[in-house]
Amino acid sequence: MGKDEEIKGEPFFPNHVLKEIIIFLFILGLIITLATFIPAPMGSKADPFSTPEHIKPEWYFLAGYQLLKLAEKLDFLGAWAPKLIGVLGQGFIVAIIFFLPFIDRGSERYPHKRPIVTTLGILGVVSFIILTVWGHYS
Amino acid sequence: MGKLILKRVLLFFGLLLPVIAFAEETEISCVICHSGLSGEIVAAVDQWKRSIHKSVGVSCPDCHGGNPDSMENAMDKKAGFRGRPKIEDIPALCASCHADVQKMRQYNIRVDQYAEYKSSVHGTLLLKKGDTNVATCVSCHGKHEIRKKGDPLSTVYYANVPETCGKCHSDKQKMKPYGIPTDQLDDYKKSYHGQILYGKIKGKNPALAPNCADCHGIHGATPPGVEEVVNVCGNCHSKTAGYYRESPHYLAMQEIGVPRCVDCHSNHNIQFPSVEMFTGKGEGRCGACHEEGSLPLETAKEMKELFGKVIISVEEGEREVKEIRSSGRNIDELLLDIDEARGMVTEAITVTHTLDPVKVKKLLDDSVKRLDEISYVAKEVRKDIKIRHIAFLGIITLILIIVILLLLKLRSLKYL
Amino acid sequence: MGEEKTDPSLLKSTRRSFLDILIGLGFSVLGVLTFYPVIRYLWPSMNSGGTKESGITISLTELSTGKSKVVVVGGKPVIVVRTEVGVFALSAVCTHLGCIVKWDGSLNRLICPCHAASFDLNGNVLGGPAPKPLSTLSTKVVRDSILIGKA
Amino acid sequence: MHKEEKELRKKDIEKRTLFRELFDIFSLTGFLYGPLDERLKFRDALEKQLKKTTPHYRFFIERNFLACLGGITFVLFLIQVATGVLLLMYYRPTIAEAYNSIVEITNNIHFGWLVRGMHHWAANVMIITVILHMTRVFFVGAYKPPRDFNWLTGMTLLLLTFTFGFSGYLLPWSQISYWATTVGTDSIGAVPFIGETLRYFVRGGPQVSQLALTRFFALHVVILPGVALFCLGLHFLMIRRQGISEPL
Repeated sequence: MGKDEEIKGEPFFPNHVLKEIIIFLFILGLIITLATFIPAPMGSKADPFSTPEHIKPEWYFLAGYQLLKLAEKLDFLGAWAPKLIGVLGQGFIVAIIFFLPFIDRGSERYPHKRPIVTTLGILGVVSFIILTVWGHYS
Repeated sequence: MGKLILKRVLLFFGLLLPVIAFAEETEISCVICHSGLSGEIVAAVDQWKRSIHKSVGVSCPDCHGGNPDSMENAMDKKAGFRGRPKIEDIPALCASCHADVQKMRQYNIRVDQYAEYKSSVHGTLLLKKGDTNVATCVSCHGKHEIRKKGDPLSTVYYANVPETCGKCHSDKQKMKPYGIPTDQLDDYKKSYHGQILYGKIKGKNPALAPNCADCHGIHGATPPGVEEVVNVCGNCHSKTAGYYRESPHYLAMQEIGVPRCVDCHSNHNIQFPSVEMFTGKGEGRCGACHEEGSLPLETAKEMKELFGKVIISVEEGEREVKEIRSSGRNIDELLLDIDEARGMVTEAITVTHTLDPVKVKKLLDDSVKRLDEISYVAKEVRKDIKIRHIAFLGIITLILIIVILLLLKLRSLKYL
Repeated sequence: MGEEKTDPSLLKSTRRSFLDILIGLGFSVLGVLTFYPVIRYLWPSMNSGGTKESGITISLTELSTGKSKVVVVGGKPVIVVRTEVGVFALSAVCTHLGCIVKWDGSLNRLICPCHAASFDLNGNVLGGPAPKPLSTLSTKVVRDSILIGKA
Repeated sequence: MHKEEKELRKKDIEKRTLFRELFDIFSLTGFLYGPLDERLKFRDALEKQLKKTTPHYRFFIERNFLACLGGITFVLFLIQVATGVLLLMYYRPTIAEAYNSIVEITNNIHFGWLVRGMHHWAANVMIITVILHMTRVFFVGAYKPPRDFNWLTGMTLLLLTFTFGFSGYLLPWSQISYWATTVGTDSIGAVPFIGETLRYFVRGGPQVSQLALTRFFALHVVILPGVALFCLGLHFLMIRRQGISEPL
């Protein structure tokens, strides 16, 4: 039985749990460091009658925000186009990722043996990063 | 585009059938005949087209007279044609409408300009001595291109007033007969008031800065009288004027005429007052009038020292508060306290006009007390930050030690 | 179970247990270091507990003769009663189970609505389950205001 | 060997007095070694679970630290729960008081800055790890059947994390949080037919105001954690039943 396990993998306890604890401590240290040296932003109290300049969402929404802004270029289709396409387009992308296992039905797992999905994935990751950075600096 | 073509067609018909053209645009009838003469009238009409007068329907004959409806006696002097109005007639000509309450009511503008002008130096020189060198309505408002005073392109827009006045008052040739200086515009531009007006002082509203007219009057332009200097400055600096009236300086001013506001602060080239004014012998300094070692000068020195200390501690307080921002703390309250302390210092500066060091000291002491409280809080926070960093080092070391122990444990498991 | 026989495994086990002890120690220290800030964080701070003033002033017009009023003095409820005899101030917290007592003018007594404990204006227990008298505060009428708890 | 052990246990139980047994039930060891375990079989179940193996990963990184991303996210979730509960002790969800309570937490409460800072940073790091976790699963094809349904719970958890971030952003009621929420909820209006109604519903009115704050507070503090815990349970249960996907 012991030999069997060694071939199959390593035991969840204690090996894997130990690793998880090490990672946990690492993350805890990281978060304490961040909290100590870069305090959470405070800002001033909300004033519904004055919009501050350069209003931006949290960084993880920047990509979507930038896509919405890019969709404004579509206004030659009509006044309805930019927002609708921007919002629905993003909803569509999320839906595709959500139901990915039911769209990509092949059983092949190696990334280089399913080039289309892998390429799309890399494109997705790269464009997410680019849009986020772009959104940050625009 | 279409409109232009229409106009050209109308103009064409206008040449043949002037009556049709008159019905369309009266102006054209003057232009039709005069356009051949020289460019001057075309330019004048162009200017007029941009004026407020065009939009309310005041046209050529309203000022120049004549009857544009008839070709024959359009420029008949008997029919009231005036041509270029004489300079001495201009104020009355403008007043024929602008002093008329009935006419001006619909535009909701004042009608006392002519009366004021008559009482002004400009007006008395023109109307009583016949001096046509002085300013009339058109000198400031323009001849044909008269715009509203709220229009940024207007010559009487608040930010353009200094240049408009300076047009004549900086002209040495023009000012020669009157023997008055011509450096006011340059001085004003360098002054604190001027700097605000031209938007060079951050956080100050240019529209609120005084231009020439705020001190010298608008239409009743007249040099402020001796007693009036306090009144004129006190219009805006009312608190300071009040303190000044409490002071021995005011008594002296009533007896011997000095010191007025302008004697220390100068008139056109007003600079932001500083504590340096308390010492030194230069113009506007206390030492300019008071002798070395005299009681007033000693008081001045004492006040300067008081201010010097407090101003430094205000700056220090602000720096300290901004330093503790890195703790992530909300420092709005502390900054408000700093503002209050600074307000007290500003108040104390106005109180110096009473020349009473006791009153000044009381305010400055309050300010210092407030600053001490702020700096106590700042010190506590700084201490807290230091403790945070030490505790942080401790906990990170502990975490590292545990991680190393766990890695050792992991290794011992692997090679078991 | 059979470790005594083989030396190397014994050595190994003691080394390992020493490591285990160290790890346990590390985690205990970390636990304490986590526990301390949490307790400090949760402990109510001084300025959130209400005013620390030991006395207050109320206007005589707020309190007509024969009426009572419950006010807060030093963060605790105090009942102020004005009778023909004078003004009295007592702790409004019943010594039985902590309900707020009421002034009954017709009986000339303070009555607790929970279990009908009754007190006189000097705080003495007249009846009911209250084990201790109500504590009293000093009162003083100066012109048109009542000073409570101010010596 | 197994039988012998059982015999030993039986004898051990027989030796016990009633008092000792009762005492043992309430002891800590009662759960794993004492009479409670005798009845509930905790130890056997736990051992069975703990003995399950995780595969060796050779792809990406030899020592399979990348496989920990999901675990890290869970740990961060636990940090968020702990610091969130602590923040809840002082937070006041009204538009008049929310900002002041945040200022009080950072300025006056002991270690308030730390709790708030950790909540803030753990949230941001959690977004990163949850995205990385998804990316890894995507590229190694671990979402393929039979784990396709677990991808669904995982994606739900990812969207929940984003909603956590969005709703939590409004709670301090600062300028930036107020206007980011205004702009963010505004884009909901672009959804065809029901957009306007939906936006009105989410904001609890035509503008972001008290009702929106209360709504986002309830969402952030009660509704989302509940749903997230349920999904986490499903997620872990499926991993347990199906095992971690084989390394490539």
